[in-house]
Amino acid sequence: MFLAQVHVTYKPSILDPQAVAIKNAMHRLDFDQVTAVRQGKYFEITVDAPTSDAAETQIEAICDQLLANPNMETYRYEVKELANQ
Amino acid sequence: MFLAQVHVTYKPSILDPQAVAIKNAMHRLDFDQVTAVRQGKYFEITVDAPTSDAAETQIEAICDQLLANPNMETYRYEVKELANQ
Amino acid sequence: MQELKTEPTPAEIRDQKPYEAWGLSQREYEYISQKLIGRLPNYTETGLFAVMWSEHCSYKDSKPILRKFWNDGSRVIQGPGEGAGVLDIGDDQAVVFKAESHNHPSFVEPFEGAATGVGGIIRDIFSMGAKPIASLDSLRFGELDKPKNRYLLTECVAGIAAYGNCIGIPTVGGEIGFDAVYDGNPLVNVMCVGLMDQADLKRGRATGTGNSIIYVGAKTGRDGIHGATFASNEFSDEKATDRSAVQVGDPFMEKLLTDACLEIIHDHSEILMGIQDMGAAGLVSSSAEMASKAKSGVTMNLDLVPQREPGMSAYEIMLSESQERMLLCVKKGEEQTVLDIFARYDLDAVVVGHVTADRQYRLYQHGKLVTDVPVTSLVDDVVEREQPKKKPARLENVQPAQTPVVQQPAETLKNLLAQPTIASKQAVFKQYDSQVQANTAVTPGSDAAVVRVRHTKKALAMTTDCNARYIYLDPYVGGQIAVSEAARNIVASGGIPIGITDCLNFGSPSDPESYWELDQSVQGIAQACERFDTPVISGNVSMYNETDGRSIYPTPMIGMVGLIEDVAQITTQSFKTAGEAVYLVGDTGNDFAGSELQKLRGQMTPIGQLNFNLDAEAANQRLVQQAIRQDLLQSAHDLSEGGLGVALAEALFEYQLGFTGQTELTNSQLFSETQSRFIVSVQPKDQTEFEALAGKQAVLLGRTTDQDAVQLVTADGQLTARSSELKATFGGALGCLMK
Amino acid sequence: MMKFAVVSFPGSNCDEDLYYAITDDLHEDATIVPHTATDLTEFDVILIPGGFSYGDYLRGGAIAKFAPVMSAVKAFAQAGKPVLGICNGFQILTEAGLLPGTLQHNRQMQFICEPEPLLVANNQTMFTAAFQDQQQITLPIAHGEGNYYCDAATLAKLRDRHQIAFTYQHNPNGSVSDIAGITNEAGNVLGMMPHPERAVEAIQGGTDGLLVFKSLLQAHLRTV
Ligand SMILES: Nc1ncnc2c1ncn2[C@@H]1O[C@H](COP(=O)(O)OP(=O)(O)O)[C@@H](O)[C@H]1O
Ligand SMILES: [Mg+2]
Repeated sequence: MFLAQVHVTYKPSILDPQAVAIKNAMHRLDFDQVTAVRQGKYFEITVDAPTSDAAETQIEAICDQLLANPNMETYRYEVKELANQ
Repeated sequence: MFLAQVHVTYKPSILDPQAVAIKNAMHRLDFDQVTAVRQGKYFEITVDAPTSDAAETQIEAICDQLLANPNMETYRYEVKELANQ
Repeated sequence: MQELKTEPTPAEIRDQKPYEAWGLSQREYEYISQKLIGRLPNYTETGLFAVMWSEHCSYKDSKPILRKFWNDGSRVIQGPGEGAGVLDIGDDQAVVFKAESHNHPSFVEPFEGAATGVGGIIRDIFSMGAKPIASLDSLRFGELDKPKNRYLLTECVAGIAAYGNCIGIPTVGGEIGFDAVYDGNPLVNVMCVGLMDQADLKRGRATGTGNSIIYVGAKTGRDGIHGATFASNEFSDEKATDRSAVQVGDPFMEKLLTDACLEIIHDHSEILMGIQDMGAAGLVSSSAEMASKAKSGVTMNLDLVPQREPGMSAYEIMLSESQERMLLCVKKGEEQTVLDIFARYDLDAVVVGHVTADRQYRLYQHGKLVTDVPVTSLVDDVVEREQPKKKPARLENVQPAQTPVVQQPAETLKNLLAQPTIASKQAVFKQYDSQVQANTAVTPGSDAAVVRVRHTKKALAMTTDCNARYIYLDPYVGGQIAVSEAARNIVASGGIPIGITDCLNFGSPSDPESYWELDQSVQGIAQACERFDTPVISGNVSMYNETDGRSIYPTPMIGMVGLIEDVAQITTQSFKTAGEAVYLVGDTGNDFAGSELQKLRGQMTPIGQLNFNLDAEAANQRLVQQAIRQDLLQSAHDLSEGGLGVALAEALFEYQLGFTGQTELTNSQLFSETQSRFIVSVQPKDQTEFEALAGKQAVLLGRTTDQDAVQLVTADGQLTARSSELKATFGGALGCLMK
Repeated sequence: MMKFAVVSFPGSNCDEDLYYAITDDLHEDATIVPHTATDLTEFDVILIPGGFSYGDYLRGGAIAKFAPVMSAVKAFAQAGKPVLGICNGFQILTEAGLLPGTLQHNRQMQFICEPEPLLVANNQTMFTAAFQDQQQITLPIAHGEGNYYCDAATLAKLRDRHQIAFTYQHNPNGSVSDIAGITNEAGNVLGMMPHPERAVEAIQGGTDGLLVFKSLLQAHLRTV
């Protein structure tokens, strides 16, 4: 059993309206020291794969096909083995 | 300058229809080995604070007041100092 | 009978009295043990009784009063008592509607609370066999100068939008009021309207011994356990931490559920014996009520119930308020047909039990019988309590309100137009998809919303109304006014009012003054309903709207539906062109009690005597109806908060018109809130005919122009303003305050 | 009769509206086709409706692009036959790679429902030929993720090849270059955020939308 922690974030060149809105909200709440906000999606995916490599292959494919939109997003992930329950 | 990496995720007992829909989509795509999906939000926040402690205090307050909904979500974060540009 | 080890035994329950914290009184517990089941209830049973005997499920405090409503009328196919009420609209079609409150959940978690409020009322509509065609939302918040209230408003609106937009039911109307009494106790009432062929009518009944009980929809989790008893208890800051998992709505799932259930109702009506949604107190209330209405019993195996979390106790499974779940009663042997349809929609559907003849309510878990009580003891034997009533002291020796002095009517008008209760709600309703289904003929912003009935000449007009400041001053007359105002909105839109639903938002029933207010307003509503031939066909009671001992203004929200026989008669509030003659229908007095002008002048708590005359109301409504039927009106707009000044301004905005005219009214009377009035506009060629029809009921005020100017000479002054400026004030105020 | 397919995904909610626009108002033939369909060759046009396919839970259209019917839609588009995606349909077409760019959250992070004044930026397509060039029209919008984004190179290409079909007169959502609707290079796939099917009868507040469907009909009549 493997656990993948996946982060999907906007490419730096993309203006993310959600991040802008969050930053503005922070400033309205007087958190003036915040200079930049980026936001993204985070996934924890449990995969029942025989090896870590097999799990990675799956996760890579899932990110490419589903989780990230290549027009504007990039992803990174880490896979770790779960202790047997 | 400090960078905070914040993860906001649902409490375990909360229904997460998004994660369910994503997991079902993975299964339809024949990624059958995926046994569980949890999803959450990820933020990278740059804070212009004098010390790491000061940055943490800000981030903690931002999470409490803005980023996480305490009824349904929990958060965790790490703060690290950014090399001077 | 066997209990799980961790649960207290019946004797321990008797001694430790956990049921008191769940809202079951000592007397009720004893009555149930001694008279109804003849033994001590176990842990699960005690939980079921506590929730089924709560006010929220049983209406034990409000029922004696609700009986005073008027539910007859020739169109009624189904009155109160089912998921929603049903009215005949001709052509073998029917309209179905109901309103529901989600006040407490929306305070705790505004986005999800409001969203699941929408989801819940939709299930009530399609469970009757109707396609949901429109929603309306009636909201109350504290004043927007407090950040918390801005947050609640923003999040509630976002939640309503998220759910309604996704599921594809247009949100076509509603209302929003602001007053400090709603601090810490916002009101979120949602109404849903459905359309059906009368042949498709379904009811929540578990009929026919041996027939199957099928559970369908979302899995059961530990969501909102004790939501029902929670909603029946006063809200205090302390309790805000004392809650179980928040209910989260899944509109995508509900869309599938709606479509699948309606497919079964249309195509397999003969095997579907009954259907009901799982609302408050989830599985127990739906199954017990279905059995009670069919005078049957029911047996269920809880191991078969789809569960989201491991290790749920019987008590948790039965009381869970997970959303998007339905319970069906299906003819024995025909289950597969139903299961196959749900499978096609990717929905969980499971036979969890069957109907029995002996009227017992039995639950099994892990092979053991965990509940075995008469159905009637859960549903029908709840002891009603008519609570003591007392007229509040503030209502003794009430004097007429003072007439405020208005020296600069244009200033006053601008200030009123900027009041959030009066200002345009566009910043809110723009977030709602009001046009999906492509039948919306009048979108939010006019008096009532209008949705046409496709493939017929008919349309349905709908509105929600309640001026709680009036109810506070006189619950009886205020109740009459709430119904009348709703009817006025329907009539101004070209419709005939045909029925109402309501949400009675009140304080604690054990407070004799609150209870008196409830009683009075119900009687006032009932009287007006009978007068307008608008039976009460459904509704909802929300009591205990108090925070730390302070209650809201009593707020009996009225949701009304009207029938427009021919879409050609649809009328909106806006003047259409320059040169129309504008008339005021109805007499104007000095009516400032509870008015927005009174509030603007610093009198935050309303004061003074209300005047109202149902006969005048009916006569003026008849006139407008008749004039619309004779095709004499270009526009019709009812007068409500802010009186003539505000209504006149509102009618100018859409087509950017000006106005010039003269009246015998005084400056202050421009803002008087005398009831039963309309402004209408008439083309010059129709003036003679209109005046002949109206006689003394209408007076000419002036004419629309194509100038950017409003000019109205009064008995003691003159109102002069630019219409564009008024429009900007009206249009922008709420958006600014929400930021 | 011209045959329109309206593809319905779980969560689509404008499928019936489109069906009625075609049958009641255009008076042509329409069929609602489930997401499981695999063969669409019998149809003359494919319409991909608005709504929230699969709840739009990851990104609008992200899950729908994998539905079985999408292979048939792609084949249909590759054959040069007309495909029109409206609102969520536009999102699905971009996710599926049939149209360039992406639809982001509206700039102000709110859903917007209102009648929107538009310009017909190109009336030389099979979806817009019934309009005048640069005609000002009004169509309802209703979306939370309608903020069209593409990079500069793509935008330059869209301009050069006249792929921009509709633009907003008062950009409501932050879209690049006020874009409200674009075609593919071949001109047989159109995606648009505004809802033409909600403006086909006077009682709905306008009839400008009907011209989109009339354009398709005219193009069809020329080919048969
Ligand atoms: N919460 C809301 N949701 C949708 N529409 C709303 C809401 N609040 C107000 N509206 C719309 O704004 C218009 C004016 O509302 P209101 O001032 O309450 O009208 P009236 O005084 O005629 O009852 C109506 O069309 C109403 O449906
Ligand atoms: Mg009105």
